[in-house]
Amino acid sequence: MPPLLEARNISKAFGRFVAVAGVDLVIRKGERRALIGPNGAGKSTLLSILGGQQAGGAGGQVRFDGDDVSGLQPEDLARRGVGRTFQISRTFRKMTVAENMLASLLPRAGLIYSLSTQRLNILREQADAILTEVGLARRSGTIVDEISHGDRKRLEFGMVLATRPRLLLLDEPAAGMGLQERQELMAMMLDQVTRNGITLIFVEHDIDIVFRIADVITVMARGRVFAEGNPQEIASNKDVQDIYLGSGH
Amino acid sequence: MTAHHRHESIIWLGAAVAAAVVLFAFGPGIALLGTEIMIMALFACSLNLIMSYGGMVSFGHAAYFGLGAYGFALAIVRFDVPPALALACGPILALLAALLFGSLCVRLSHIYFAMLTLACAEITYAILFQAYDFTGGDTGLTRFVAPRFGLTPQLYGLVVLVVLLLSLLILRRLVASPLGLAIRSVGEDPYRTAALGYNPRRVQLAAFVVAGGFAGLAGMLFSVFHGNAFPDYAGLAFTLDALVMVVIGGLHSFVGPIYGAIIYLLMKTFISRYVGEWELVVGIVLMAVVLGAPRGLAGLAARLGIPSGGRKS
Amino acid sequence: MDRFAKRGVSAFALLAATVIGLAGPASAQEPIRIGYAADMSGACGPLVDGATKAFRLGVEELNKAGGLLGRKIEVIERDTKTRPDEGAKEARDLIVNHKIDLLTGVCSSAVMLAETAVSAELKVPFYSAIGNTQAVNVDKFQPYFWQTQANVLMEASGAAEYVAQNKAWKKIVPLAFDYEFGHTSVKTFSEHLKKIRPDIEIAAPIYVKLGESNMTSYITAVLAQKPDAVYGPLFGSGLVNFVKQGRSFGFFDQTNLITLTTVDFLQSMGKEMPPKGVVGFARAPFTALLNNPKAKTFVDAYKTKYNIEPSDWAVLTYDGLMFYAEAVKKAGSVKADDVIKAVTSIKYSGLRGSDMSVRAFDGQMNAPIWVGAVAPDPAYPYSILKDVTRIEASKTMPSEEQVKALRAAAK
Amino acid sequence: MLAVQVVNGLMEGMMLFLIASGLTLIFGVSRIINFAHGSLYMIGAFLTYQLVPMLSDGTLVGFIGAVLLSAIAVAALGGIFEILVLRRIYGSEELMQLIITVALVLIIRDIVKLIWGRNDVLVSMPAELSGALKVADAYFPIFQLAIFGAGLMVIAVMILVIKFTRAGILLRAATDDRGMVALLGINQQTIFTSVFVAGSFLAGLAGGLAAPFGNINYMLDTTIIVGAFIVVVIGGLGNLYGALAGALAVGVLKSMGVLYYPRLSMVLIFLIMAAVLVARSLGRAGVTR
Repeated sequence: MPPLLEARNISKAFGRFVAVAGVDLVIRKGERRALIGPNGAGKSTLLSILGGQQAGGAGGQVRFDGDDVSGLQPEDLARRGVGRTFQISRTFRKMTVAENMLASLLPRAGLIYSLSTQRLNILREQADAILTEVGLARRSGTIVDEISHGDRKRLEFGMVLATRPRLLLLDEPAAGMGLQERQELMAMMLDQVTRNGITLIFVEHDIDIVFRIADVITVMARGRVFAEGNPQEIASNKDVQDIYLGSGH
Repeated sequence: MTAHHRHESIIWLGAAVAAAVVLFAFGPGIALLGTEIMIMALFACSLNLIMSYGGMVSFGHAAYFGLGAYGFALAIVRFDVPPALALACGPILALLAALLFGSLCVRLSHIYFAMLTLACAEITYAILFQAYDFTGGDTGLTRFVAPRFGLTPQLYGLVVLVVLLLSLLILRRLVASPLGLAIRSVGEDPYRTAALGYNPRRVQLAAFVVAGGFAGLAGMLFSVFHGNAFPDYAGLAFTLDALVMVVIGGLHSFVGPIYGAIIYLLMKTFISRYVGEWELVVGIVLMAVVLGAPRGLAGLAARLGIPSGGRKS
Repeated sequence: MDRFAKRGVSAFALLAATVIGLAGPASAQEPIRIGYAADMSGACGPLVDGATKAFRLGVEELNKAGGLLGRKIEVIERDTKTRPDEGAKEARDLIVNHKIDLLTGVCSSAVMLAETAVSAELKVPFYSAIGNTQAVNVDKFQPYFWQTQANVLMEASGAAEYVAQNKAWKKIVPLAFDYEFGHTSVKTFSEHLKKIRPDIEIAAPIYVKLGESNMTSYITAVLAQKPDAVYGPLFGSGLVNFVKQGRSFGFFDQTNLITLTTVDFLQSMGKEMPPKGVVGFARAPFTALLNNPKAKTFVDAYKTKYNIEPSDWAVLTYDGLMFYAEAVKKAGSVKADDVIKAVTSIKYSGLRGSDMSVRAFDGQMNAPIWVGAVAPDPAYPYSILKDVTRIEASKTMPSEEQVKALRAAAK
Repeated sequence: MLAVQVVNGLMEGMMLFLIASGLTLIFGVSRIINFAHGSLYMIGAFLTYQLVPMLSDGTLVGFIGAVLLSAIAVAALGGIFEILVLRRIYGSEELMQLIITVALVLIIRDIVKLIWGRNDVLVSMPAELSGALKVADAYFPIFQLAIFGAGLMVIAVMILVIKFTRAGILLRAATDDRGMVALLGINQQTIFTSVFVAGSFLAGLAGGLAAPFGNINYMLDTTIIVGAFIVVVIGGLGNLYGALAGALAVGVLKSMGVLYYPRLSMVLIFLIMAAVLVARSLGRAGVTR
């Protein structure tokens, strides 16, 4: 079976600063891949290249599900099934939680340019269903600005779920939360990923989470792949311990 | 229909009846002023669609107002189109121009977007100003049609009121529709919408074109109102007027621009009659609004419990 | 607040009148109402300033002398903000709400055209004393309109008459603001000059962006053509910039500028005016009028009241008002049709001389213009027009046939 | 002929840059789009008009003294405005900041009208700077050359400040990343105020320096602000060198345009800006936020 995602020799520079320098990344269907590494290692930039947000000016080739998708816009990638969340969660903060969900459902329903309020109402059921899945049903009428940080993370995850992604790029899904909340959130996310058969690439600093969830871990440093392997291999890698695991935490 | 909707409909109906009463009860002078306010309110509402919902601040919205006026006037003067048909030419011309300029502008954002809309408007203005043989140049087009088609001020006011209400109805439905939701989403975070599978530029363009069309409708009504067309109608002064109305009335509110149009035009009209320094007064009011009531009059009204058709739908 | 109350009352009164359907003739005690809708703020603001002062002075004098036809004159001032829509709006409001008998005050061509359309629609007399587009006489003429100063056609022809007399000048470059006034002025000047001096070379005109404040690239472009004179119908701020910046390029040592030099401009320039090289044409320079006792009286009164000599705009405005007063006296009424009939039949002696009259077919008064060299004068802290030639309207006014031809061409 | 126009265009460009420099500086740091920059420029011109006769009319010393005093006064005004008004709205929407500076434009214009009237006023050219250098047939006005020199001096001073002083380092930090300044433990508020004062100083300086070159009236604000904005946008908001390049390019293109197609000058500057913006948008993929 061909890999779902095959990225070759990916590079990206901002002025003189090289953020990503010739990274290869091959992801099997159904895999859960973690990207770890110190700050400035190029993890988020790599996610943004894969998600299309930083595709402009990036070098290398990306194949998704067999097609060359290098340089495609985020919306094209999203339509092909690449969904992502951001380090600082991006939601529509002046709208209600339910509206956020509805807005996320529009592209798949083909209703972005529709004027029919009725058809929007039909989507409400779906929106409610996803909100229940991500544990936000009781928040549905609240303006996003007024919900908690953790709830916003849940919402953003739900919004991406609404696009029915095949590949999910999560950028620090559990950052900035207390231990219990973090565990609950990750359990919920993992459950959804498993049930929907979604392939996962995630950036995370919490090593416990990384080792619990990931099938394969890619360690990045200074824009390059430093090491790659299953959790046991990475855990026993002396260099990784020295450079990242030792100093980072 | 929910209770909230019914409540809102009653308020709209009440406001419409009140407007009609004002038009007819106080003589032609008030009817004329009222009509101007309604036309400018429509213009400001069209700007509000892209500003409050689409997240785009335009410095060139008057281009479409001006083209609405010229589309109508030129159809009659240069192409001998029957007036009834010419009425449609204004908004259509504005719509087409918005499509053309908009497709360039939505590629940019923030101040760069604003400056490109300004450039497009100034180019429009210059063409209207310089092409004497076709547009009449800076001295404009006058006396090609009887002002208000000869209707009494009251009657024409009523016509404008009906057009305004229909337009608001359409805009209200648009805002509540899937496209409206898309426009609001893109307005808040185009990045996010793109990652969800939207083409944010195309959504912005849709909003821009609709706004341009309604601005053109307002411009056409204005041209009929005065029976003339001048390049100034596409100039920066009109854009600034509309921006000020939206801000005074209240950003992020559906009806804000209407409040804004009423207050701003009453100020501009009456203060300038008694005080030479009317701009000073407008400046102070503007500053007070931004500092003291950043949600404008609609925000104040909402605090007092008057529904302002805010963003919840 | 009192005035607001009054407005409300008058609005109701108006409504009543409309309902009953008879807006009866004003009683003898009713004042004559004049709507003065002028470009007080915006681009024309500086020019209108002096005009408004003169207008107030004129009305004050008329009222002191008992008003007109035994009725006081009441002026309602409005600011058009130099915007045509505001002009139309204020004109309409003045007529509908305040039942004015006369509308005047405008300066900008665009605002004037907007106001004249309202005057035509609502049949209220309207005259222009300072703005001077010819369009109001030609294709946009309407029977309730007249203007009391030389229109742009006359002014440009007059300048051409003067230029033609200077046999030393062989090459002229026209330069004007890029709008209707500039284009018409250049076109008329060029055509008139070619007719009387076929030997003079007139270069392709250079048009300057309206409102441009940096004239340097235009100045160098003009100088590169080495003209004997530049015909530059600029005025106000634009002219100030041109002359100041031109001086630093040695413009006035190399060539001459023929331009509209109104007194307010000369006052602004003060000692900064080049001592030679400027030929000015003007619509009513008070310095050339002081032999006329009426003008002398006005200039003194104006100076006493405002502590400055009146600009051309002030003289024109005052003279325009007095002409109207004369017409009303002749008509014995302020009704539109009576006034118009009187306007087009009386001979008027005012600040600018005697035998002034308005033609019925285009509403144009046979106003002269004055042309002379601009030079310092010990009597004033600023330069004035010297060796002034008064160019009579008979030499510059287009004939009825010409006006008809222009009207046909404009269709 | 062509050479004369190019030189002339450069001179005009430098004047534009003088106006634009303060605008782009303020934007770079505070992200404030200051519409009132033209009004501050206008006040600088009027104050110079007021001060020149008090100091020494028609002399270079009097002129320079008046310009510097005016610039300082305008800087103080800018500081007061920043502290009393702008400070309250840094957090709010872009549009609100813009509108408040528009409000300031309206207020200043009418106050200027009340103080100095409606007619044009003039500042006499200092004797040392009047006249022109004659090269072959062409005149190069000394005043313009002096302004060009002043422009170069302003650039030099700005570069020195930015490169070598602590204030400059903070400024660069603030322009690149607002959070960084906070990290450095510097009061961001102080930086914003200082930058607004500096920008206002530049506006007042430009207004004063240009005063003898043309008319001064209450409409000067709008006359210059649009052009200044365009120059700043062409150069890239907040980019000082970009503004310089943009200003000189606009100056030269305009004086060239006068030679070949003067009627274009009404839209030329907008066409240049539109071309630059469209080109920029085409050169960049993806959503531009």
